[in-house]
Amino acid sequence: MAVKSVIEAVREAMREEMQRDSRVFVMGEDVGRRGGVFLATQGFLDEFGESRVIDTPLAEAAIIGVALGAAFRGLRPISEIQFSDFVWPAANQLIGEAGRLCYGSHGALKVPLVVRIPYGGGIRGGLFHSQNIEAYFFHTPGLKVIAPSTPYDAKGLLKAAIRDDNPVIFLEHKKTYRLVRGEVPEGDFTVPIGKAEVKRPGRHVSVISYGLMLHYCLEAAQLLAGEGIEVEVVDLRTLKPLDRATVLESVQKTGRLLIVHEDNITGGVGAEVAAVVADEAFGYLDAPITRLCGPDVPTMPYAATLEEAYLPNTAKIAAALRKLAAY
Amino acid sequence: MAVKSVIEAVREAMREEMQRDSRVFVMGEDVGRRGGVFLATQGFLDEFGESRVIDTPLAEAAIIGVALGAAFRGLRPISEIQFSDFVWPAANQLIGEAGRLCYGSHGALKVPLVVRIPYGGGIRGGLFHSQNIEAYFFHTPGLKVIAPSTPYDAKGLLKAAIRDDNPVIFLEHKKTYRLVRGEVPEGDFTVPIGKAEVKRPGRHVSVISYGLMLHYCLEAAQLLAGEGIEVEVVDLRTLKPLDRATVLESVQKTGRLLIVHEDNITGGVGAEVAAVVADEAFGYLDAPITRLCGPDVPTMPYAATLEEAYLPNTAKIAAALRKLAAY
Amino acid sequence: MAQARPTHPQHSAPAGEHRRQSDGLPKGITPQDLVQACTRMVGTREMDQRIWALNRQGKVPIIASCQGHEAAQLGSLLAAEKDGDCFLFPYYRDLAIKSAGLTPTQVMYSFMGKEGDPYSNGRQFPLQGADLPRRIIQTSNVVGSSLTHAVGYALACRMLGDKTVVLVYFGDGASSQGEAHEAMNFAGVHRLPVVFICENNRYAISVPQSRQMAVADVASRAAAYGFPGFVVDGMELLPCYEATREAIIHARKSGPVLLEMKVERFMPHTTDDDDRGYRPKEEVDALRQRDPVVTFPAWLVQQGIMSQPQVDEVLAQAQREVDQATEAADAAPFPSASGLLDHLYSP
Amino acid sequence: MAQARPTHPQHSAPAGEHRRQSDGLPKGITPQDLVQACTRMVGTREMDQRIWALNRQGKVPIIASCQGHEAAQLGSLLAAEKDGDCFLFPYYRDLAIKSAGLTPTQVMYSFMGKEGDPYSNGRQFPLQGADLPRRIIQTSNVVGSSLTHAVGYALACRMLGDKTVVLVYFGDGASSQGEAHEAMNFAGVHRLPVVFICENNRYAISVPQSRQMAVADVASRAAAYGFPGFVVDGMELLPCYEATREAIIHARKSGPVLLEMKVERFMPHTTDDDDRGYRPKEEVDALRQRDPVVTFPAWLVQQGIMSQPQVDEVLAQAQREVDQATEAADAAPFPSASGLLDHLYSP
Ligand SMILES: Cc1ncc(C[n+]2csc(CCOP(=O)(O)OP(=O)(O)O)c2C)c(N)n1
Ligand SMILES: Cc1ncc(C[n+]2csc(CCOP(=O)(O)OP(=O)(O)O)c2C)c(N)n1
Ligand SMILES: [Mg+2]
Ligand SMILES: [Mg+2]
Repeated sequence: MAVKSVIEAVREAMREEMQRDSRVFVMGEDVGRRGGVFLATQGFLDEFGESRVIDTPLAEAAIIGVALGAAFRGLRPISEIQFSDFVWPAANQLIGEAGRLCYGSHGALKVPLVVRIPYGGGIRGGLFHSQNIEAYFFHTPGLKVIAPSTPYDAKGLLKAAIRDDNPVIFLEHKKTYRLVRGEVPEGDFTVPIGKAEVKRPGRHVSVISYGLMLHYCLEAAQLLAGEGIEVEVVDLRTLKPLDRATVLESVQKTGRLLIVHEDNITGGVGAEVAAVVADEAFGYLDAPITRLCGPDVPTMPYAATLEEAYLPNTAKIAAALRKLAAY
Repeated sequence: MAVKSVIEAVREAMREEMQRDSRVFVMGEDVGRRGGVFLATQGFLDEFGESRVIDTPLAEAAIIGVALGAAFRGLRPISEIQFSDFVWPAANQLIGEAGRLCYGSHGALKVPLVVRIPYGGGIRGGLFHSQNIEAYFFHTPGLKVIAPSTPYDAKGLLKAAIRDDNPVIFLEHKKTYRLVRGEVPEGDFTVPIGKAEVKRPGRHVSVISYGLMLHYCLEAAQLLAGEGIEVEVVDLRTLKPLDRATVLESVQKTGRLLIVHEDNITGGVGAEVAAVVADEAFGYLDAPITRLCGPDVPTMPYAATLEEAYLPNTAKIAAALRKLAAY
Repeated sequence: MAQARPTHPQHSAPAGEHRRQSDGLPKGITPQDLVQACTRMVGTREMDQRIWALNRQGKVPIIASCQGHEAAQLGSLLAAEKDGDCFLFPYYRDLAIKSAGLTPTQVMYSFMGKEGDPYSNGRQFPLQGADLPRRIIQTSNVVGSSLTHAVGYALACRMLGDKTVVLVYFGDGASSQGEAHEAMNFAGVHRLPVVFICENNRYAISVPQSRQMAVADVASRAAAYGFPGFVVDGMELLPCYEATREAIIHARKSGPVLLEMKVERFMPHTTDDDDRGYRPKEEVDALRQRDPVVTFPAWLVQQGIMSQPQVDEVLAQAQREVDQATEAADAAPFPSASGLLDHLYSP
Repeated sequence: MAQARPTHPQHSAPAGEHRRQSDGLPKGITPQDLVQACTRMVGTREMDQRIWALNRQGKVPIIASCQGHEAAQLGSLLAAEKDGDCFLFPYYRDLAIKSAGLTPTQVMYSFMGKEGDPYSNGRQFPLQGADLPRRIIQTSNVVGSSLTHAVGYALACRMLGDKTVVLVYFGDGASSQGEAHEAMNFAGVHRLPVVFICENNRYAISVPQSRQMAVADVASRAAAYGFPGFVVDGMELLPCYEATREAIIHARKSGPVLLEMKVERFMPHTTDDDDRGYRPKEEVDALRQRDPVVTFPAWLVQQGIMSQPQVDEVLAQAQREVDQATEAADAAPFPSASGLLDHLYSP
């Protein structure tokens, strides 16, 4: 099987879906001749032409709003927001509108929209090229939110998202784009939306994460295996709808839970995971539910030292897991 | 002491602060001659004049962005967003900018901005005049978020917010405006930001809430008192920064926690409260942490039946408390 | 330093005669069309007034009246219907447009939030949601928001080879929203078949136009996006019909048009508003001289297209229908609470 | 139906002569001013180029070059400084403006994210944050966002009785943002003392102006907001100085002005960009003919304001300073990790 990077997987998923279904098209800033600033749509203009690969004006509300309108007419737009940090001007279309359309028309309006958003830090992006934005969409009814960690999941989930008739926020961690490589089968496959995956089974502690941090969790689990602590690593993959069953099953087995994310801790996705477990797996818990997350400052600063201080990493995760295992 | 409604308390707080400090001014849609659609600024145009009571164009991003610029120059703007549902066009200014200004300038920029936002349902407002928006700002570092339930707290906290040098989202539950009345002392007093309040002490179960729902919790506690169950009712009042100490103290005493809010359950403020308790008061818990919140649909529908089905109320809260007490 | 060049190739007015109502019937319009328009106009006004009364009785939570806007709404609708291939994104105030294809009872269901509301089955404000059989979408109350949707719909139509022209309605206040700018700019760049229709009633709730913009005509903004803009007397039906007809033809051939229909708001902003504090009663009273629901039937009588008894019967019929609709809707059930979670997602 | 009326009272050009550089020195400008501008221009270019090199060495994460924009930036800055009561909201690309009052070492701190960065102490992208002693704020990378801030600053100044004029800079791409519209409209309604300066380099990253807007001049949009707009040759310093000077005078007296400075972007969008795929090398090469860092010193020599050896010494001095700054900043510490949580809130 071919080994690919996350960005290659993303590109391949879109290209294959555009080949399969002429209703699929991409729009966003610089997606045309430039092929996107991360090259996700490299070569698309030549292959699919100007009418399906649309360089938009620099206007995020329009990038989403126009896509919604096109979806009403039966097309299947993929909108690219260039960096997560620039999604806010489109918040009305994403938070105010997109998730309310099907519900608010009593099912009359279908919204087969995918919004691809490179997000996350660790790339010296500072306060405006590093943001984690998942919690906002996670809280918004009617949206689906996906945050894959591997090339395989990225391809399979993006294809599933494109075929889904609902608005999907597809979050791609920028740092995984070229850093994370893995096997991706040729040809068509999808990964189901709404299913978490146990990426490494274990008996003693559960760690739940997604995106870039998932890889650090796997490294930490590997470290702890050498110390006799078997860590189960659960990759949420889809944040919304949350796969409560997989989460609960893991905690029921291990009795101990660490949640790791890069996003600010307060009101993050991890809070919901903790709340669900504290309600539904209460009787199984042997230790406090612990979170290792970004602190509550406005994303990671630009300076190397501060960025590092902000971010969870393998060592910090291993330490938290050790503490939890010893509780 | 005079008995006042929430809207009267809000108006009084602003008027007194504008009298005290000429740097304070209000801006928003229809705040001038109309006195605001809820009459929060009734009479202000005549008392303070056009330059301090500014009817803006219908443009929320400007209502916040212009206020931020004025704050940079040392003024103390109070921006009114007419309904919470219309805050999304301003999301870039509130989520993208406001909370990042002090931090991102290493303390150089002060942002004494108050954004008053009528929010919440139960008034037949349907999908676009009922929204709960607190979770979004709760998750945003650098903001403060206040959601008072009583006229006393509304006045004291609004005064504190106006005197605070940070951007404060001040959420006023529309249904409390005229429905909820209470004693408000004449003259100057403030309620500290960041302090929850035990509105009714109890030994058996804690219920934590805010805004309109707090009143239903008090009613439910009253009901249960008749059944021999002593419910402690905690009013968060300030959502961000969250008063963890008061929350933890209550749960350490009762060992049982119900969280009630009108906002959608997933990723709401209640999730964070649950997560904090499941970590820091784990050893004190005698029962699962329970949440009674709005379901995950895009706010309450317009039809009376559906609106009622969406909303927590006294009976539902009482039932949840009984179950928890019996666990 | 030079004064900014006038933008782009200057567009001339779309071809066609600019006639006043008294000039006679425009091409393609039959007396029957005008009788239908009159019937709609009178019916809409009856409905609108009844709903105010029902609001005061606690039976309808809200209405944003279209009183004063009827000629603009029905004139442009007539052009869209005659064209036969238009898709509409109306404004929340466009009762005349949104109810045109519905029975009065359906309209009443919607206002009362009853089962059978064709727009959202009681989830949204009255007549808000989608009525796809009638090619109408109005998703939300967030003003300005629908303009990008309309542009996207038009983009999709072009990609699919449709000849559809999209009409999107908004207010003078809504023109201040950033999204209005982004939408018009996008439509201009891609020369999309969209007719932007601004119903300028000089107020955004209480805020008068002078505090909303520093220009006399919203239509003048079209130049900022490289397409033509026109001002129309929105108190008369036929000029609105003709301007829209020409705009549709232009939009299909050459790209967007901005039409500004100067109308008057006869009622407070909504049933929740009280306009006495910001608008002198005399101002509105004077405007009633040009009430389209008076002037248009009178003109039809004067032209011999309808007789006065016919007009009277239209009104009497409208009243009967609204009576029946009120009764039927009042007796109808609310949607079942068990449906609260339905249609959160599309299957 | 009528073509939209031209907006508002038509504004005439602000008073003042429109001269090309060769016409001689404009009023109020001394040879010393021009020598200083030349020194800044040459110094900025040296810094800019050095940072590209440092980026390739992995020492600076990013730069958005101002190469090609220097005349516009320094010409307008000169006007603001001469005026003496201006407040600036520059664009992220405005290296020449933001570094003008700093030492080269401070600039380098900022690019490397070192302790001592005067804008954010290493929290933000280079030269982003606030430099209040120099009356500069640039809060974010979200294009368009700062325009409302500038308007609000101007509103506050007027409320406080200041005579301050606010200058806000943005790109052709940023003009498409909804916030740009909301800001200009607000400024127009309240006739606020703001000069909107669009540095139009015909590209937003790779997207050419024709896909960004359907008009030739961003300046033409001023008419949509009821204030004047002007196009300026942004490749020459003195016209930019004069246009800005006149705009400041106008803004203080009568309200907003929109200046569009036509500039060229000589480098890729940032160090992260590769423009070869979307921009023929010959296009840029040809534009270099008008490189202000060449033409402006040459003109100074031709006018006898500087000698060639003086110009050469300016360059040599700039190189020495950039060398020293690089060394000093490279050796300087990063901010301490222990400060991560500082200044989340103002006390
Ligand atoms: C984004 C947004 N902000 C505020 C409101 C509240 N609001 C409803 S209608 C209205 C005035 C709209 O004025 P205009 O566009 O002129 O339409 P009109 O009511 O005059 O027909 C306002 C402020 C809203 N619906 N959407
Ligand atoms: C709201 C927003 N969207 C996207 C971006 C990413 N981005 C950074 S600069 C840029 C192009 C800006 O073009 P222009 O305004 O013409 O300025 P220039 O770079 O040409 O000086 C883009 C798309 C951004 N910074 N902000
Ligand atoms: Mg209006
Ligand atoms: Mg540009």
